Amino acid sequence: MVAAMARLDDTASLAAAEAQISRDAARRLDIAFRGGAGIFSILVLLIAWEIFARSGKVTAFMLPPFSAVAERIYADAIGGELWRNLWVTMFRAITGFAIAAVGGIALGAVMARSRIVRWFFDPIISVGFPMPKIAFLPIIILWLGLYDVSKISIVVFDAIFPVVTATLAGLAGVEKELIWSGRNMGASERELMWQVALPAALPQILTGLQVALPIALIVAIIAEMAMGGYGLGGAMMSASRFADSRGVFAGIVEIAIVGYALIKAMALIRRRLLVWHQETAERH
Amino acid sequence: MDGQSQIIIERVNHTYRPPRGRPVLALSDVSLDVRPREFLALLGPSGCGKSTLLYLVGGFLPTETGRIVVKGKPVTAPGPDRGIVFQHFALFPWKSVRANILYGLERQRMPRAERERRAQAFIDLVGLSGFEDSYPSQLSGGMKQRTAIARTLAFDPDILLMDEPFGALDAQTRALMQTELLNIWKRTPKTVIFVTHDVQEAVYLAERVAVMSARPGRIKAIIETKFDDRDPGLTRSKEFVEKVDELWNLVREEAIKAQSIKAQENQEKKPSS
Amino acid sequence: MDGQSQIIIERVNHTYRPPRGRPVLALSDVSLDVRPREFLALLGPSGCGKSTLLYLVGGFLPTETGRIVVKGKPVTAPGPDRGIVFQHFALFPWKSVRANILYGLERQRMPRAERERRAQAFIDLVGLSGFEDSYPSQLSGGMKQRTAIARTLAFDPDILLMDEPFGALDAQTRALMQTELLNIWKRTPKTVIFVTHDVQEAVYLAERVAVMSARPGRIKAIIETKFDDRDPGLTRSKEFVEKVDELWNLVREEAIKAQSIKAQENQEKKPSS
Amino acid sequence: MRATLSYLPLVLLAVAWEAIARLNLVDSSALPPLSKVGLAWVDLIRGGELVNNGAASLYRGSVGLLLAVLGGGGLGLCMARWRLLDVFVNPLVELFYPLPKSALIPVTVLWLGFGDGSKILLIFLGCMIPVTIGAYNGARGSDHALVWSARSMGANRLRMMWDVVVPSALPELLNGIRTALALAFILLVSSELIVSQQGFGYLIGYLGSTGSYEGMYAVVLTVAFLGFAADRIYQLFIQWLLRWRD
Amino acid sequence: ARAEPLKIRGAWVAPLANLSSVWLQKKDLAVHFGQSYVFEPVRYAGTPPMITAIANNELEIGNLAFSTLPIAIENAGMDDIRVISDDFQDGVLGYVSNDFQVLTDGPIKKIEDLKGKVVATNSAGAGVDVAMRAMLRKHGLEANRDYTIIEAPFPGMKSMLMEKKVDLIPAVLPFMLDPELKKNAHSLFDMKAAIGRSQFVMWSARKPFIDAHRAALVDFLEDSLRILHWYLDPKNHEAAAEIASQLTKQPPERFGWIFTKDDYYRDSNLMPDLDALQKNVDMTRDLGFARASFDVKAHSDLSLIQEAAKRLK
Ligand SMILES: Nc1ncnc2c1ncn2[C@@H]1O[C@H](COP(=O)(O)OP(=O)(O)OP(=O)(O)O)[C@@H](O)[C@H]1O
Ligand SMILES: Nc1ncnc2c1ncn2[C@@H]1O[C@H](COP(=O)(O)OP(=O)(O)OP(=O)(O)O)[C@@H](O)[C@H]1O
Ligand SMILES: [Mg+2]
Ligand SMILES: [Mg+2]
Repeated sequence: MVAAMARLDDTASLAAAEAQISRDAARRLDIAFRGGAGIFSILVLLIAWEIFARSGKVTAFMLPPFSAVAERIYADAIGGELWRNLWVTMFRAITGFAIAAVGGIALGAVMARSRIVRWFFDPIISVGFPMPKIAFLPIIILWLGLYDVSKISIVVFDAIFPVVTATLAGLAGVEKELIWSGRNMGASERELMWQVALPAALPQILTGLQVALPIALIVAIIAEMAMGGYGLGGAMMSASRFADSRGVFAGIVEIAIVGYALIKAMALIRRRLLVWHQETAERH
Repeated sequence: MDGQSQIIIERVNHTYRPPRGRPVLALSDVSLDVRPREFLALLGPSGCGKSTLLYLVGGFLPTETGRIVVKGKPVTAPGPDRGIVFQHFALFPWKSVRANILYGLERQRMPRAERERRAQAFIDLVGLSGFEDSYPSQLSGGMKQRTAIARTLAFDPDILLMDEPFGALDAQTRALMQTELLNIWKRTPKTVIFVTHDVQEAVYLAERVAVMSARPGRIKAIIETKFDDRDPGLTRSKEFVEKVDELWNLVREEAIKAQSIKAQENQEKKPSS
Repeated sequence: MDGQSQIIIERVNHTYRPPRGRPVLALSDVSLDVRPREFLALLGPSGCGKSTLLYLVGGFLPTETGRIVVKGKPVTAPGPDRGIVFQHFALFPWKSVRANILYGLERQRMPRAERERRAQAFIDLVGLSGFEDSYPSQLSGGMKQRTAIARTLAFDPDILLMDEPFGALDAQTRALMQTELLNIWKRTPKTVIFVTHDVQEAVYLAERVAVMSARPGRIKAIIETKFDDRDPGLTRSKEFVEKVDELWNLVREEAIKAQSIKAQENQEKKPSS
Repeated sequence: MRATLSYLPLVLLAVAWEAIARLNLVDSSALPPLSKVGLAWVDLIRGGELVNNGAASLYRGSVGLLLAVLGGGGLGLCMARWRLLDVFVNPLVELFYPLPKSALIPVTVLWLGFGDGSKILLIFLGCMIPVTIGAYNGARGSDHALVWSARSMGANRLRMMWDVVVPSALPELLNGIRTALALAFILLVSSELIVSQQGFGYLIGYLGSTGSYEGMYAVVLTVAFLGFAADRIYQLFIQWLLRWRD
Repeated sequence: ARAEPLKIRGAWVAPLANLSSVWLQKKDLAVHFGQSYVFEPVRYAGTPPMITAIANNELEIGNLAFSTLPIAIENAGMDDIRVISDDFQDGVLGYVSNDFQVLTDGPIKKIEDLKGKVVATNSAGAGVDVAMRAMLRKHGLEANRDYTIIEAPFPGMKSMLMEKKVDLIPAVLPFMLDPELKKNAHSLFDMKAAIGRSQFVMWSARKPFIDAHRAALVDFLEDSLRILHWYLDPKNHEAAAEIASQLTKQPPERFGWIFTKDDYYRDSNLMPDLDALQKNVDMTRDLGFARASFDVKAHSDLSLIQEAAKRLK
């Protein structure tokens, strides 16, 4: 690969090519370091946890050692319970998130374009989001039942807000020259939205989605805790009912791992979609 | 005024009203006719309203007073019949050079093979082959400008509105682009309004040059600059040099006026503030 | 190389590495010395790496190979000893014209009254009185550029790095600004690197002109352009015209080469893709 | 007139509520008519409960939110600019995001007990997510040339953060704070629901457990209304702050 | 100078049912209040957070149910927890027992009919829940195998039953008095039938705390007894109903049952029934909610309440 590159810039001096090689190596090292450093700080956290839990300053009830929690997770995984719960929770969280993402972007886009839609939804969103939806649990159960539909609805209702506001804020910041440019080349209003305004607002919209994702996961788990049923939240709730600290912390760790993976995936998508953007350029 | 004009600008004013601060009268009572297939250059001091005038003809800003008629129809909205090269390029930062150029062609529902071919031809024309897949943020200033030119030329509008399109190009590339533009203009029936700061360029390219006054912009003079032949030696001919000097003097007056208007405004402002 | 040079650029390469796509070698083995108080112009075809070179001297991009020494110290970071006028202005969009210009002065802990006075003086100098409170988005292209010039001149750096600073100005305003720049340069001890596409401007302003080759940029030639007197008739003198022609030819060669390199790359690429 | 018109949708919503309850589309013990909720609200105000509990809640909420904005915003901005911080701290932050904060109560009480402290911490942690993400992404996207500009005029790194990175991150940061503002109300209630002696969440949980749903909804709507008012005021503030955009 | 009064925090979950929830309303009867101690009732969403709070010294007197006491001892490792007094009991002859109801014209006629159905509970492992599971097990039905258990708050139970979202609900005070529920539903079995007399909820504190503050605690219990007596006194019935009305924002007419025989049984000496408690604890273990049983006597300290009762005489 280096050879090919040297040929590409065959006008470049040999020294440049050599410098290139050493820079490439440095970059690779750097990437390895970054990945490694992430794991490093997590390791430090876990070790600190273990030491603190064993120090005698806290009881195993308040903070069980990490090793005990890991054992518990392992047992749950072998028993299959972990996977069943994981699947249920992920299904609810991700379905809810997907609906919130699509619906939120669509609603934001329509609100930005149509004054009537904006007039209608603007106050409703401002009232609806800070509303403590837990209080409506009985009605939600009565209307939407006890199972996935009601839980997913709660997830959607909580996760859609950051998406809508981010879409609105992003669209408000689009440079007018870009819109003009699109119009000039004959884009219809619809095309302008899809091909100019939304891509230009994409960085902000993605930020909204990045915020919505952990919210979706949290709400899915809280809904499970409040309404019972399977899932990581349900498992954590029953563990907590029986003062089973290991079970509670096993749940916390499992959720953290799952959430971490989802957030990383989302960040990767962001990097892919925003190759053109400042933020993906090399940092100096 | 007459059925012959391609673009009629009639007693147009434009005032910018920033959300805060006082309104700015950018254009005052501007009237200008552009004939079909004409190449008209627009000269004027910085801030006199040249870009504003192009935006109005492009249909990006609403005509508040007066009227602008293009091909017999009053301008109400932008359309692909009027292609514009923006002073600040306005490239889509999320699209590569090629995708930026393809965009207008896609909007015209041109068949895929045809538009790929056409986009490549214009990439080659502006000397950007090898950078088809670069994003605007990865281009130099001149390369961005050339992408913007290629993008607008590619979708082949009847009317070209160009706002200092060669401002960021080196002398040689600029000369090349001038030639290409003239070729295209001669080959296909296009009406061009061309904003430039380079008086020589204006005289060399245009058939008529309109000189605008300092803000608020007015059309101060319109000078015929049609030369019979456009040979390389032209720019050294006496005729040519004389036209350049004439225009240069007109522009200079305005620029000086602009400076003194400002100085005066300043004077007026001082005691009150 | 010698203790006398203000800026030493020694065997510097620069490669851009976009997150995707192949790396672009923008500068290859560039060496250049600038003497104290020298006015050096930089000419070169579009995309040859002029801006990149200024960024390196400014300390914005890291020097990867070779070294850059300014006033005896290797460049590691930007500093207020080196003022830069960016090609795309880089005004703070959330600050008014005045606030943009005041910014550098505030950073220097200049007393309030003094900096207000100084900012106003430079606003007047670039002819923007009356627009002190406008935001950049409310200015025309040329007005933005003038704000950027005023901003950099106001905080009075020892070294001025100017990237096509007059590109968006009309001929007359440009001439005015040239004169002001020369005045400032003569009055205060400044070293200037001045990127321009206007060969005449380069010869008129600079003591030496460096011509860069097409990408990857190299210093192709350095031409002395020091004239004894800078009278208005100078630009018509034989000497002057000859220098302009000489430089023009150098640049032309490179621009043509740039075009053909691209065409060739294109050729090579086609079959493989 | 204009104001009433622009809030007409809320009126429609209220009418729909009243109708659903009156027509018994849903068991009226689960959803009392809005008019009865209104009466209960008057009672709660007269009795002083709403005011007392509200004051306690608003204190917790505003302290938590303030900490989230300062801490989360600062963290996001710093992570975006200082590579080392990004590399070492970001994984921990990302690990923290998806945790339902109420599950952390056993841990938070270790340090802060069950009093105001643990609730403020909960709100702080929850509200931090959108603020940090917004600040981080906004700061990462700030124009290099502007950063360079400030640096070349003599701004040191810290100064440059404040003068350039913060303003360019502002649109995204402000939107993150808007989300945090709304989240604060939700988190407030859910943290107070678990255990407390006063606060909106206490009132909701308490009235709910006695089955006096009129009162409970009166409190819920009060929270929603306060959230709404805060959001409106905040939006005016944003508009003022971003007035340089065209 | 006098020592600062001891701060005693007491927990409660259900208003009216738990004495702590109405304690402060009759603070005027508490002669030692502010002298040797101050009392601060705190509301908890359920008993599990109480365990955490006690473990963390954030709560002095917990309101543990018979089903959560074993959890506190075993799982939370608080071997030093001591039952110090009664709060209320279920299934005492002549007093109310929690009811488990089905729709009158619904499909459930006997317990066996619940196979494959949905059953509501307030919270897994709570006293009511344990009793219900015990009854169903007696009839050969196991949770999650033969029927589905879902959780719902007590006030919402009626609607869930009426809308046929669930087939069996626990009806507790005051919700069992709902006229609509009375019209449409009837009892399938009650808690007494399920587990007999139960020591439902009792006040519990940790031994080191008891030992350190014995005197103040006796003062507190003495005042608590006074307050309880006031509430139980039929003379004060109307005033009590008024207090209940103020607390719950509901008309006083609805509280005719309060502190009467239509209410749960409260021992007028706050004396817990340890025999019943032992049986309850054993049964909780048999149902699998606790790992081992223990001797409740070893985990109670009744000397305080005895001393307080003595003083009142
Ligand atoms: N968005 C805006 N808000 C307020 N004033 C504006 C706005 N845009 C332009 N102006 C003002 O209108 C006048 C004309 O601007 P315009 O951009 O048309 O000038 P121009 O002739 O193109 O100048 P240049 O050659 O410098 O590009 C200027 O004085 C400018 O300050
Ligand atoms: N961020 C970037 N990523 C990748 N390539 C870049 C980047 N910036 C510049 N380049 C490439 O580096 C080369 C030199 O760019 P530079 O901006 O220095 O040119 P220039 O001489 O200033 O040109 P112009 O006169 O057009 O402004 C160009 O070929 C450009 O494509
Ligand atoms: Mg302009
Ligand atoms: Mg450049």
